[in-house]
Amino acid sequence: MTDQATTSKNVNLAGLSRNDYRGLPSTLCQGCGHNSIASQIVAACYELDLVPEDVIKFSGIGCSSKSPTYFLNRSFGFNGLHGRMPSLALGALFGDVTMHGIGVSGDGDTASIGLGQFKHLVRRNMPMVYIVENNGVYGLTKGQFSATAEKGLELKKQGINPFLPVDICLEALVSNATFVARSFAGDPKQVKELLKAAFHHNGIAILDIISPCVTFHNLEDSIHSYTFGKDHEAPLHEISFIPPRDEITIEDFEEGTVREVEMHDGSVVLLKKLENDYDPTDRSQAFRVLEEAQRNNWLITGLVYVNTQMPSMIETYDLPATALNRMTESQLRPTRESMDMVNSMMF
Amino acid sequence: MTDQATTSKNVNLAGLSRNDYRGLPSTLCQGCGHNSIASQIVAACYELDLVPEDVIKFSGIGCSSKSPTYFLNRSFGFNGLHGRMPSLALGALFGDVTMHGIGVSGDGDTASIGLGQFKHLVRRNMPMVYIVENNGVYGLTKGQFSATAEKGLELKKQGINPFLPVDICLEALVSNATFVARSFAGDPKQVKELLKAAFHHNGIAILDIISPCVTFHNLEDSIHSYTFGKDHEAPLHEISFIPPRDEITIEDFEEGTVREVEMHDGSVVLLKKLENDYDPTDRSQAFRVLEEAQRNNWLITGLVYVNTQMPSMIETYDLPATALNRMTESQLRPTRESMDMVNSMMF
Amino acid sequence: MALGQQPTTDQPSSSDQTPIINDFCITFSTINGSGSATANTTVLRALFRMGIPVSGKNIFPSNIQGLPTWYTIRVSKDGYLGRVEQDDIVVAMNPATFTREIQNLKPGGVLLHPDDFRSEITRDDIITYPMPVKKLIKESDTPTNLRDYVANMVYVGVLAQMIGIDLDKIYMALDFHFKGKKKAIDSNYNIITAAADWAKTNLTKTDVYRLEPMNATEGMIMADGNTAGALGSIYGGVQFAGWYPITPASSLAEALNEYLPQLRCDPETGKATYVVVQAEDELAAIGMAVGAGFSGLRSMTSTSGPGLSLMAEYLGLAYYAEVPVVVWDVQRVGPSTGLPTRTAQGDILFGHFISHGDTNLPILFPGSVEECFEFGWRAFDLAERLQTPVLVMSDLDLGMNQWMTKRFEYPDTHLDRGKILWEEDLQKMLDERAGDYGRYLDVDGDGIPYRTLPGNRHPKSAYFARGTGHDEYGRYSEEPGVWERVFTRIDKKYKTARKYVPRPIVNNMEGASIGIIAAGSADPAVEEARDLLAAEGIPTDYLRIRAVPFTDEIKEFIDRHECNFVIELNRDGQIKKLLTLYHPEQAPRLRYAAKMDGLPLTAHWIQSQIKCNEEK
Amino acid sequence: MALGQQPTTDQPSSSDQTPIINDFCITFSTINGSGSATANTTVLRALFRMGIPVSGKNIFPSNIQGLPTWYTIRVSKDGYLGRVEQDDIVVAMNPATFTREIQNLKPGGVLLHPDDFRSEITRDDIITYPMPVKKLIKESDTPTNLRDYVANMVYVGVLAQMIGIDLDKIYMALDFHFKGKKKAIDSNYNIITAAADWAKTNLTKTDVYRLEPMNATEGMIMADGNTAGALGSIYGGVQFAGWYPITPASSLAEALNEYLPQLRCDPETGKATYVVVQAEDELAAIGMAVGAGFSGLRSMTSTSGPGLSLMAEYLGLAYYAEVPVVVWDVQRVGPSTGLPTRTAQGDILFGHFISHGDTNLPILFPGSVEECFEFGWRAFDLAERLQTPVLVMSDLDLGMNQWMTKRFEYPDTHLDRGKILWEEDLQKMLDERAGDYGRYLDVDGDGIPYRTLPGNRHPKSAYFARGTGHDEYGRYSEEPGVWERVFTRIDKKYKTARKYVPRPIVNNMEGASIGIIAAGSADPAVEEARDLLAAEGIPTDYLRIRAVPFTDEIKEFIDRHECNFVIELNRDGQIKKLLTLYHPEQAPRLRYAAKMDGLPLTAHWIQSQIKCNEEK
Ligand SMILES: Cc1ncc(C[n+]2csc(CCOP(=O)(O)OP(=O)(O)O)c2C)c(N)n1
Ligand SMILES: Cc1ncc(C[n+]2csc(CCOP(=O)(O)OP(=O)(O)O)c2C)c(N)n1
Ligand code: SF4
Ligand code: SF4
Ligand SMILES: [Mg+2]
Ligand SMILES: [Mg+2]
Repeated sequence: MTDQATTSKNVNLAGLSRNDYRGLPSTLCQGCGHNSIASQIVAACYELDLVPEDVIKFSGIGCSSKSPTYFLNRSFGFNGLHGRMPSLALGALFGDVTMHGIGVSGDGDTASIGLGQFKHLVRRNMPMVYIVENNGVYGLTKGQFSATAEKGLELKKQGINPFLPVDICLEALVSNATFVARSFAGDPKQVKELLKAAFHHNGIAILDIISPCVTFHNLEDSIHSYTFGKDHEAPLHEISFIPPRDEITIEDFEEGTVREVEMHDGSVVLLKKLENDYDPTDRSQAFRVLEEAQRNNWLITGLVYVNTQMPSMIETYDLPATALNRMTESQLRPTRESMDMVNSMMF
Repeated sequence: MTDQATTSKNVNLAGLSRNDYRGLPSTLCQGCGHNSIASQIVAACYELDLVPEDVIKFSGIGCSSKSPTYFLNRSFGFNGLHGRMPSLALGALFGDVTMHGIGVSGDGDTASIGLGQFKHLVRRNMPMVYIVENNGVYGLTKGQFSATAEKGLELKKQGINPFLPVDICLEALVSNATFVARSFAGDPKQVKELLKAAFHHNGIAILDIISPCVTFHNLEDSIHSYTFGKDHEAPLHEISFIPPRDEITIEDFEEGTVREVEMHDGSVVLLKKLENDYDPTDRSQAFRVLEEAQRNNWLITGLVYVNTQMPSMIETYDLPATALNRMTESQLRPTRESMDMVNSMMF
Repeated sequence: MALGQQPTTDQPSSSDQTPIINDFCITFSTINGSGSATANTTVLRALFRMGIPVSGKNIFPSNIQGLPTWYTIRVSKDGYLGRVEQDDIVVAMNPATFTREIQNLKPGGVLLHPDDFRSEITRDDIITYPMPVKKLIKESDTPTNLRDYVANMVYVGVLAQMIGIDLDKIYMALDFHFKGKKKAIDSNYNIITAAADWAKTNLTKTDVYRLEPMNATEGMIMADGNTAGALGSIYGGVQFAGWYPITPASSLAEALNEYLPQLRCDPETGKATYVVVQAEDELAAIGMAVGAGFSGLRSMTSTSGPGLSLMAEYLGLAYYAEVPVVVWDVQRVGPSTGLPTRTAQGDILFGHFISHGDTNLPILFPGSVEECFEFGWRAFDLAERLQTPVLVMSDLDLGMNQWMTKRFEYPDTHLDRGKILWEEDLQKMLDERAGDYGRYLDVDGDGIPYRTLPGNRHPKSAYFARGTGHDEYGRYSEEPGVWERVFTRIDKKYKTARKYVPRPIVNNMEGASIGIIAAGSADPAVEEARDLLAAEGIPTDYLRIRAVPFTDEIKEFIDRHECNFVIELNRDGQIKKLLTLYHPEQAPRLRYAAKMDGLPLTAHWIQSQIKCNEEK
Repeated sequence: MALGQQPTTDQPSSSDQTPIINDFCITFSTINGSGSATANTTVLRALFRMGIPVSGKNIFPSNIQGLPTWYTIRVSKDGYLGRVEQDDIVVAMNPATFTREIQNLKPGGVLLHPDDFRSEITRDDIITYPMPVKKLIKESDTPTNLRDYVANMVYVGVLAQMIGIDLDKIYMALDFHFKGKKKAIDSNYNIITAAADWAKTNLTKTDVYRLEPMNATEGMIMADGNTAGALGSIYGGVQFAGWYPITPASSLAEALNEYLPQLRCDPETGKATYVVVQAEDELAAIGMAVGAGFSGLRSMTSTSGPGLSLMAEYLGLAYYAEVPVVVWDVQRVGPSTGLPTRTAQGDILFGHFISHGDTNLPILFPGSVEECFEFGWRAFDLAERLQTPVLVMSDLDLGMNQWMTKRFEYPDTHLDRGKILWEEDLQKMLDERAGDYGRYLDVDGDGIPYRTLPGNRHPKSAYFARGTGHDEYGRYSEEPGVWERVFTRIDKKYKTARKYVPRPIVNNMEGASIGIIAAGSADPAVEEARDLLAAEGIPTDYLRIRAVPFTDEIKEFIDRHECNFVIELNRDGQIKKLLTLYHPEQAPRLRYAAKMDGLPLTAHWIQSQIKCNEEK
């Protein structure tokens, strides 16, 4: 697969080296989960042979939202307002619908101030990869509880959190998201494969990635910590992504041990079964699994739900194939003749 | 029960007549669902023997949000901003925690602009009755689609709605609401009984009431219309509310035909079983029912979920029994002596 | 006297009085939701087709059905379009306000009312024409469900007969309204003619008001400012509009939805060259618009006060990240929800200084419907040229009422896309400048940098936009000197803007010593007031501001007059305050007369303000 | 020369130079997240305990760990607390900025640095003291995980030895910081003493900077403005605070959380007399606060620019519905996200005119930490008296830095709850006024109506608050006259406000012809600049604005001076603009010098601005 194929000679099929996907050095804390996610974004884009100029990055405000500068230096990006990245991305992506959008947000950015915009973006199925780097706190403002902090959690200077956490995946699912996944920054392989699948999804892809804040919230017994993740992560399956061009050689896998989900572009998401079989195309099952995990404080990870049939927001508009932002006056201004017609419409 | 008990002599146990619960004449359209809900609020409060001065009303902006002036003239109220009633109510209710809060909102007010505040209010379990008068459109601005309009719906001047609707009950449930009900303005008896139960709930009570907009959106085949409701309403149970003081005479009901839900104050919600038994205290079942109804476009009504155990937001604050807004300088300003202590704390 | 029967004697007969021709005002008092709009605009359009200058103003409540609403048509042979305070003719269809309508009539005024109204008529210095509405409807074969609605056609017919509206012109108006649908046209027209016939045989005209055809509407059209603004935007090449419903702005976005498909589908492919999104609220609407502007789309949003307040944070980002975007603020009475269906000019200071930190947004003030069209396209040129958000401040009166206006004129200049670099342009710049390109470099010394757009595949084109401190290359920076340098350069654009904004319109009068300054929809009332004052021997000069920043003509105008009156529709004299800020030396020469009660200003009020101030 | 070994010869020896005592400035250059804050404040507090006037300013990046940060302590026997531009002593702990620190030293300045720094020292007109940080740490028995952190204590010790900080005062500072925890205190103190000993034996002092105990800090405390504001609010009886985290305002709400439990639990019941809610965003924070204000709680929120922008709509509602609420805006550099960790005074115009429609919010400008405390409680009195939102505009410099300040003074007046009617009061009013009570009636002619509060059980007490048009009884109304009447009455409150706001502080000098006007944290730099100017024979008068609306003293002050300089920390001269608006006749006498680069103003800059303008 791409991995082997390209890493031999150090450029991918786009003729680019890993370096072409790098960003500026991170200014986040050492060990911050956000950093490991950033490097998986670099890896995924490299392995997918994406051209950086075809990608556009978005973020809100927060430590997490700083990270778009730490990957894909050659891509355009917009670091917007706290909690309001969804609307910004929606508008910007219409400029050139041939581009891939990736947004990075935090749990405060998405689940506290941004909950409304997040859910309306999801509802519209705007095609983009939307990552929530979920650490349960406001990192950049020094460790207050975010809306995903678990009830009863006690933090320095913050006291005890009295409220139940917002479940990003459940929120996405209720809003009819077409791609919902949960992962853990401590599981880079899974993060990377999920990212690849997300980039090949024709609609919004929500990735709720537990990404520990080592400075303000890394308590062993908290679902947002490395230790908890390492000890309790419960993957729904082992996921790997196969790009359109490679066909799967079935003998790679033993009968009945894998599920295949074919994406709209012919790429395939391979799900190797673990304890029990899980069908990510079944929405009610997804509800059940998430509700159960929430009830028992389980960190289930993997591709929770995917729907490859629902048209994306862009498809609901009948737009030309060429980029809107390259249109010229002749396409944008009606003819001089039309003016009379319009005046006559006015009475 | 209260009904019979009081209607005989035309005052209730609070010594008030129905008139004491009335509001100003409605300025809404004739036949608007919101009007019938307003009259059920009057009826419920009368039958519950609530003292109007003990109730405080809130609303956002919209036709629905106008209705608080059409009931309980003797109650304080605040008609706030579009979509921002939740925060206003939360702050105001701390003024005197002995009062009952009731908020009236619309689907645009709650599910479009107000989704974020709505869900955070629910999450905090702020004790109040929160009614969404759900008609799928923006009535007051003349009939644009709201976020609860069904996908594919076609309306005059608006074209076809391309997005899936927001499901208020599902949203409330995901946000860990402790009382979730759906009803239909065309089913006044159920609306009234649900209102009574809601007033006796110690936490937030969400009532998603389908309330047809006869002027802009009353299409026969739409889930928001009278005809659809009349033909398709599928109650989960037949609900009736029994206030604390009346005990239930068991022989009223045939063995096993009813469920009883005891509220925190000893009042009881009686649920008479219909086709199949439904347990509103089971959250996963509630998810299942709502998801199923959504998938099949069923108008299920009744008490979808209730949790009488979770502490309300007010309980999470250790407040005195007396109203905060009646405290005097001696309670609000620390002593003169304390000043030195404070200064010494400063270094 | 009792209603119902029409008196023959003891009513002021006008036979001796000189007739009043094409110079009076008619108010239709109805209940909203009763469908009277069709009847009223039909009358308006018929008069317009008769070649008589007309304007119509709708005073409606913030609800959908059942409350009083008034529609006033002013007929003015001299072409005055402003509001007047008293009615000459009232068609009183709403019992609830009947007595009030009677009060408001001029002596000798005319009252038309259904003959079944039961309340007293308290004045005997007016003329009344009862109308057998029920009877005529019954006689017509109108299906019952439509009766309430066509009832309104009865007063059209009676009025037509009494003041002399050409029935064929009425037919044209109906034909236009019902888009040629014969059935609808006729069922209405028949009632009108029947009513007219009834009036002819049963009513004797004792009033002085008469219409006579003119040809003063040559080359004019009837339109509202919101439709004009939408069409102007379409001719300006709008590609993205994010909006959220709000009175009185909704009809602007709805006009985009109506006209874009007809005017802006790609001739070859038939595909749309635009995207309109109804957002979940105004924070999202402006966010989408800013995103689209960043991507190089001609992008806009339209809203009113409450929405503008919610856009403050995003407009600050657009200002500092230098994203072009056009924001239409169709003003209504504020603060807060205020009076959603009444007009004002109250958002000016807030809009100009919107968002925390130092900002100064350019503003356009369309003063007529045709200017709404013109500024619709100009606003995009300005926003892209300056790479900044531009506010277009209209109001309910201009935006929602039907105005007689000049025909829309095709833009006389090409789109000004400003300084945009595509692959080749960028390469060229890199070659010329030894590889030195920065998104925020002031290459030309006018404060305006060059921008690349997402989708530009040149490897050097990408930059990271942000609301945080950044240097000339868009790199994050907290360096004090960098912030100061970049932010001062941004301010330079505001000065540069003077070269691009529309200049004020100045109308002088012989021997005037008084200056009048106004903006936007105050214009018609001001022009009329000037004639009234001139007639009293008080000539005035008049400057109509069309944009912020202010250009030099304004300073010069103020200097030319000892005393300049700023006339505005708000409480605090916001335009006067802005003038004071930017021209402190001129401040002593500025006075203001501001009024905000939700209604358009009247010439009479302006006249009295200036006079009483003169007499001081 | 190479680093590491300390030279004995060829360095400027100070033996001949006169020593500089208690008048210099020390900058600690470190990496943020390295825990240097404890070391720096320890030095600051020790100096304070030595009775020497000090101030500390933290210049930190908008990130959590790894970037350069500077902490500057100014020692000033004359009590100047403003920023200065150059360093006398630099403790350079961050290799990344080492060369830059060297540049910034005055000739004869002192450089302390770890002896393992490997880069060149490019100047020979400075004195360097290398410190064996690693060595001393190794020798100490510090657990490895704490080593980085206590490393900072090494420079405290060396510095103490070289300039003469009393070690017992350092002990006091540590004791305070670690709240008496012996273990923590000692582990730090031991390193400090060890380092001091090392310096004593290994370094020869060749610089001129020396400390000498004074008693100029008598009756003073060290505190930051946010803590002071929170404490002031607590003494003002705050009952509800809704907030959302944002730099530099967070610490104000966090101080409420820290001190309320200690100061505001009911003596009898032990229950809380307050509620603090961390909201989901600022729209909710202000919404909650407005709700609580409506219910009669002393209610507040605290935020910075971006949050203020999001509060625009709700503040418009509170203004028009006449709800008292206090909003602290701890300003940072904007627009947009701007420089979140740098100081400014840029939100003034936006804040005053916030929200669509005509508004004019009263503003308080605390000019010192003790004034943050005072305005903390006064703001509630003002808000409840006027029934309007009140803005308190502080900034990052005042709010987050440690200042030497007067001890907080217990409020000298009782709570002013304004015009509130409970059951008996209402009954009394009804009796007196023949049953005529209306929420919005101007009974006293000062524009301020009487309000009842939810929970008042009097059957006549209830009213329905709204942002839509309403009459004196709170009834919905679209009547033009009603809107105008009520809204004009609301404006009257703004005039009434002049009676209640704090007056400006005026300091005159013999023979001054120049006036200086400033507000807030500009004060210390201005006062110092005045001394500098006076020393050059340019005496100045100084007026410090403490509130909007402006009281007459301001107009009079301006009139007394041909030329008045308004000094401010923004780009556009916002205070000057406000003065121009409200005193147009005085406008010609106003000049302004504004600078916003994120750093506090310096006396030197102000001096040069005024001089160069004089020389013109
Ligand atoms: C409108 C607004 N309010 C508040 C802030 C301050 N602020 C900056 S980041 C942040 C929270 C970040 O938390 P999260 O999104 O979880 O990101 P993290 O730092 O934890 O990765 C806040 C409240 C802001 N920038 N803008
Ligand atoms: C900030 C803001 N944006 C827009 C509006 C205009 N507006 C008034 S009511 C309304 C929608 C009402 O819809 P809904 O909540 O469903 O109530 P309904 O009228 O349908 O009962 C809107 C958009 C407003 N008042 N404030
Ligand atoms: S504070 Fe937390 S979230 Fe922010 S960079 Fe550090 S570890 Fe990451
Ligand atoms: S418009 Fe619709 S929602 Fe509004 S009052 Fe009329 S029927 Fe009700
Ligand atoms: Mg976080
Ligand atoms: Mg609705």
